[in-house]
Amino acid sequence: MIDIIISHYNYWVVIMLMMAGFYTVISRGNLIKKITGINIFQTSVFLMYISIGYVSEGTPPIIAEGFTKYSNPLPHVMILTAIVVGVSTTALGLALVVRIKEAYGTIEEDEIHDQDMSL
Amino acid sequence: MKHNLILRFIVKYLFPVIALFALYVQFHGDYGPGGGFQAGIILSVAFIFYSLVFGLKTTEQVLPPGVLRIVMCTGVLIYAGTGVTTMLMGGNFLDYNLLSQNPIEGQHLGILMIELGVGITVSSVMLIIFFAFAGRGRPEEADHD
Amino acid sequence: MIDTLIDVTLLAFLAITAIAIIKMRNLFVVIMLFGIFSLHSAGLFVVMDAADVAFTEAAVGAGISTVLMLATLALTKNHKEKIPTHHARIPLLVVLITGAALVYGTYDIPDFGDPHSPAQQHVKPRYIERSVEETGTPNIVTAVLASYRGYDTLGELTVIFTAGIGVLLLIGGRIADRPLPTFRPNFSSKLRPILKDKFRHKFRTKLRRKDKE
Amino acid sequence: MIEQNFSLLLVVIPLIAAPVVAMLPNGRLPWLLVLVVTWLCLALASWQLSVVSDGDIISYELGGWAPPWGIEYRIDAMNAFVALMVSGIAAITVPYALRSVEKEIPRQQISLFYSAFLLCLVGLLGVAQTGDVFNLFVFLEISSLSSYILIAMGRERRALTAAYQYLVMGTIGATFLLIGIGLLYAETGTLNMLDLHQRLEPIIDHRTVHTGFAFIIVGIALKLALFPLHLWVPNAYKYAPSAISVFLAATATKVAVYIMLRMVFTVFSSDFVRTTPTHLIFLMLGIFGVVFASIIAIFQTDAKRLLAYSSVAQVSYMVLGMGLASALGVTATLIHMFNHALMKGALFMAIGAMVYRVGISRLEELNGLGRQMPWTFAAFFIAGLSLIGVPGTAGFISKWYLVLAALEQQSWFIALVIILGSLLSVVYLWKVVEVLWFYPATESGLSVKEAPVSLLVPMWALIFANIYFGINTELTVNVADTAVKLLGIPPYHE
Amino acid sequence: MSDQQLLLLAVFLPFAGAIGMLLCGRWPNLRESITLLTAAAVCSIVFTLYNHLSDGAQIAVNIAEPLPGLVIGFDVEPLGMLFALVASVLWLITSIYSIGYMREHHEQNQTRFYAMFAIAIGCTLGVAFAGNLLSLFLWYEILTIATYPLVAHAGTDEARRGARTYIGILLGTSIGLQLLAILITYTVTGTLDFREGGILAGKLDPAWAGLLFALFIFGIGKAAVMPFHRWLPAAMVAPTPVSALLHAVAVVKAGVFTVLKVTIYIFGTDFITRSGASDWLIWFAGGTILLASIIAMTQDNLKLRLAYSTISQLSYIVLGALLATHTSLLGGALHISMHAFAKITLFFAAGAILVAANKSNISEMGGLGRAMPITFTAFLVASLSIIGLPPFGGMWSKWYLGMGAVETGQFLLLTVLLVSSLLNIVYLLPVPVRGFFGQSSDGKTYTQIKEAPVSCLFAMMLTSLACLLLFFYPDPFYALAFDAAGGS
Repeated sequence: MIDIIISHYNYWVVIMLMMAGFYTVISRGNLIKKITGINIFQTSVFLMYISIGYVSEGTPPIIAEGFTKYSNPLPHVMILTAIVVGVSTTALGLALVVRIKEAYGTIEEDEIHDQDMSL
Repeated sequence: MKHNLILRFIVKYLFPVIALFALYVQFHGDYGPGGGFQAGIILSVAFIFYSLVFGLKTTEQVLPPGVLRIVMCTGVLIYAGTGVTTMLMGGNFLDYNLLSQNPIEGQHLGILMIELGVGITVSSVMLIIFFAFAGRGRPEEADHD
Repeated sequence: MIDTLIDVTLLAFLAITAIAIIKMRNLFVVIMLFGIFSLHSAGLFVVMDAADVAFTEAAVGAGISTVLMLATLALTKNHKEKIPTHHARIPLLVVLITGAALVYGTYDIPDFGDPHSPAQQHVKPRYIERSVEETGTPNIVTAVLASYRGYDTLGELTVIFTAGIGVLLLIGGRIADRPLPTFRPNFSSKLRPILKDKFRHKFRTKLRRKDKE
Repeated sequence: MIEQNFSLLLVVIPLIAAPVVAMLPNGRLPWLLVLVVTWLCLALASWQLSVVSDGDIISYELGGWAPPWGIEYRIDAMNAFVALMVSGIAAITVPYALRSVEKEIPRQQISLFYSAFLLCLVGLLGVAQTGDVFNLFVFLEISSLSSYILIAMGRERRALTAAYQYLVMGTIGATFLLIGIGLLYAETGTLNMLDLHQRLEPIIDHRTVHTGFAFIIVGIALKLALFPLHLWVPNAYKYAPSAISVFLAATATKVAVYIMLRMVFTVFSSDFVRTTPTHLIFLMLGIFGVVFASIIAIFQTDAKRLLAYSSVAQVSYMVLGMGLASALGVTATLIHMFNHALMKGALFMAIGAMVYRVGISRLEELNGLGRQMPWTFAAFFIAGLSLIGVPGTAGFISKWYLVLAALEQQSWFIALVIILGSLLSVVYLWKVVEVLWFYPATESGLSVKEAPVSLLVPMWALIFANIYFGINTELTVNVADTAVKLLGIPPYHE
Repeated sequence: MSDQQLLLLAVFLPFAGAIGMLLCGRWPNLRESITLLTAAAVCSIVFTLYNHLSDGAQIAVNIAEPLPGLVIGFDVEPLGMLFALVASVLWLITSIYSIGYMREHHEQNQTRFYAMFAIAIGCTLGVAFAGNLLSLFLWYEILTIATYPLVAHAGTDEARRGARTYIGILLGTSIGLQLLAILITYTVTGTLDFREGGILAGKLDPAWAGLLFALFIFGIGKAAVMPFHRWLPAAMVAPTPVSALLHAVAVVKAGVFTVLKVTIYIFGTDFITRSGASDWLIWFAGGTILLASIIAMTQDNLKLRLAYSTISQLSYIVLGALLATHTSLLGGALHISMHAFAKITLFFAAGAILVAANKSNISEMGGLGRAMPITFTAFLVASLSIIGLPPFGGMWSKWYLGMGAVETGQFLLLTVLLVSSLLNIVYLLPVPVRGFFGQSSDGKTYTQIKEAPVSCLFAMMLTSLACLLLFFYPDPFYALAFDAAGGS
């Protein structure tokens, strides 16, 4: 039991972080906070990837004398890409938020919904 | 804050340092952490500092939006262009080995080129995004002096 | 061992930050906390030997994203999140189910840091062993990123280019030259009088000019 | 020498064109370039299909790195089929777009707009072509991001909220997909689809693998607008610019269906689907989708929303086909994927043409418009018949195969559901037809003229495609058969 | 010109004509002459085909193969030829009639009317010559859709409602039941060709045969077997020529024709008799015959009464099919033609009355016959033919149907037939009787009311003469029906 905790605690905490972000996205009505939630969600997924690539007593995958155990570079590469995708999404989402604020005067989902219904 | 001398002083001298660091990250990416993407961001951060202190207008005089837009496009074109070049040289897309007689050199050249493309596009896009956000909501009158 | 200790501490910090973010209603604080969250995760990346990722995460998460969020906050001038009127039960349920599924999924996953896991055994070795002779770049991440999987990076670049295009389309240009918002004709009945007034106004001004002449 | 690169050029040409277009001055020049590019893509896609249609496979190693270390383009009949569908729809949409975009998009944004359109095309084609799961994720994101932008370009402010909603749901979907890929990677250490398939077989019953599968499916289902997760679709299609509604409605969800097929049958296998409850879940979701989405569609008061819900229902048909998990069922899915692109494209074009004239798609604003715009109306009518599945149209063929696949397994209930779906589609389409043809036109409606030729020609091109593929099914059926054979799905047997 | 080309021409000429009419919409005379020419041409082509067929020629064409092993194509056989003859001849006559009617009645969108009319006939010929069940279904559906605008011609709310019922029931049944039946047939047999002796025999478990047969009978909504008959009265909102040709001849006969085809070539008579597939369906047909007649009696609107009469007459044919003996099939097939000529005459008359006297309710027609004797005579003749009295054609079909009932020992059905004949008398004869001997509501005789336009009268006289003629000379219909029913 204890060893499974030792060997998995990392994943479990990361999962908990993911879920925190996920919960923020789907439960909160404030558009900016939703975006924050998405970012946390994704960042935690990145953590999961990196955990997969991690090797105990390893070193960063930069070839140098005297090192043999390197962590897996492939997840790193994927995550670099994913980070970029994430920031692009964030930028777009925030731009949309700005426009919505200009068009509706609010960034609270329910208020926007009410306005649309009232029309 | 635009008139805060100390800030202006600091930024004036910080700017080239950051820019240099960006270049270092850009071209040292093969050997240490970093690469085009990080470099691009750092470079854009330098300009962002600059604009924070000296105002959007001044920065846009240095980097007009139109120019930024073209730079952004060229970055992608450089990257894709590298691929097409290798293709025209009879290899597969992005097969750098053909860029030079010696495959290793070819790889170096190719990686250099595409990292350059990445850096250019990333920095310009970051700046475009920042300017868009910063410029939003303040009609023409903004940024006196 | 020390790694593990730092690892645990950082994870704990992250957890606290995440919960704080859910709880906090002051958006400024939320965004700041998010910046901290990114920094911590960057630190965690370092612990897990992912230097490049840490670098990028610090620059992007704690840097650009946070700045952008702050800019948005400044533009939307809305610092307090509304207290949700209804209890978010269904989201909670969804999240619990998803989380449970993931935990269930981790049971067969290789141990954390296990050097014999498939991920360490299958594709990786070639990158480690041959990248220098094949690409001549000691930084394997760069080698994979730029050469082995260079096409992904092209895609990544296209993504960010798309973001640039999108931001330009959405909020590029000042308020002044923003396209006039078109209204929904189905409440044109309400709208028509207003427009009429506008036209009448313009018309009057014209007339006045004529008078002046 | 260049020929070996065609499959890649199919993606790279629009990718290179996108920044070029963004640099062009506003006006008609960007449109012209996009037109050329899309038709070039169509040509390449047709060539590609002609090469692989009889079971051959094009394998292209990007950067010259052999898979699984490098990324591989692996084109079989299914990829080529989807690529042809996407580029074909794009090539027909662009001429249509000229006028309607000039009307709906402010002039100073034209070139950026077309650039975003090309990026969307790049994303979809990239997804259709690639043989690497992570590369698939990246290009999926390209298409998603660009479609958020394009939808937000709609003229009403609700376009913004629609785009935001889509962005949130789409990103959640993408993240789920990412989690799934990550779990599979942790278990196999590879990203190449074929390699994944081989390395998954021994560990197919690992809980991690199952979870990964589940997350991938949920993630795609969000992009796919599968019934309970369809909430973003109606507003997105309604408030997007007409040309964009046409393009997205005809391609985006279909490409998601393709991804689902790829993941389910290539990365995993038809045995996996049959032995696990997966097929039951697919069937259930499909049935619910067909029935409820059609019923909801009946009560819509807006033409575009109505069509959007019908899209949800139609996609559910495809999921049904997957759930049957037999050669015939998946064949039906593929054929319906292609045919539905044709009919939905035509329908949205017709409505778009009316929006072009009256500026709004609410049904009461369209009263009696059919008599003012007979050609548009006729197009809508015929496409509608195809959607219902009247013989002689493409829709009939796919419905035919779907029902056959159901009857082959003695699953009468599913057959009845499919028939019921057609009947419901009769109801909601007839609702529109009556509004267009019989209701007295509004005083403003009476002055409406027929849509301009540049809108009518693409519309009718699609209509003829609908009829052609209803009469001559050589292409669709053969390609679908080959694809299914390559997927290794055995025919059904007790 | 080869038979194949003739065949294609016969089917597609109406469509060409329709386009011509649309183009010449601006000049009524030209438009209507095109109509007449097309009708005459089609008629002559069909006759030529008939001659070639009776010389024993095999005439078949395949157009396309949308599904592997399933072709869209044509194949001429006796039953289809019979149907085609009836349709084409009556189209010619109807177009003569409708010219007078439409002009006198000042209908709108006459161009659309003539064009859609031609298209509908084209589809009818398509049904008649269809080479297999799939093609037949194809034309069947197109026919439904093509007639929709004609039903909704007036464009009023009432018309719209009627048209909705029309399209709803016809599409609903065909997609919901018939298509399902076809698909099941295909999965069971792997083919949809029309074969002597049927394709299902030995392939389908007899226990299921009844269910499948029911799917077909009710799925073919055009046959108007209760409870799927509502569309026919609803369709009466259409202009009279439409009701006359389409809803007394083309559309409804397409329905029963399909029923006969399915019975003879898909199931095969002996398979039906052996599996007893039709035992319980017979009573639906019988019930429809009686019920529809009874409802017809209660209708005061002439067109509605005729519509219900049509429903009951159609079930005669369905009954003939269900009995599935040689004689009954012969009777059913004959009835297609006999009833067509009689019923179209009745509708012509009704239309004439509407045009000339602007009356549509029977109760108002007292004494009208003296003002318009020809119309009412025609009506009388047709009624007698429908009732089945000599010396009129209707007698033959009823005779053979009765024989069929006797052969199968279904004496109850025989009584049903006889009772319904009595009912026919009760609901049809009052009209001429009232017309000739009755008094107008206000008691005075009509002076200003004249006969309908000449073309209408001419058409009426032709058809009523035909009713008479068909008694003495039932060939060629008899010969065709005989072959169709299985020869020997």
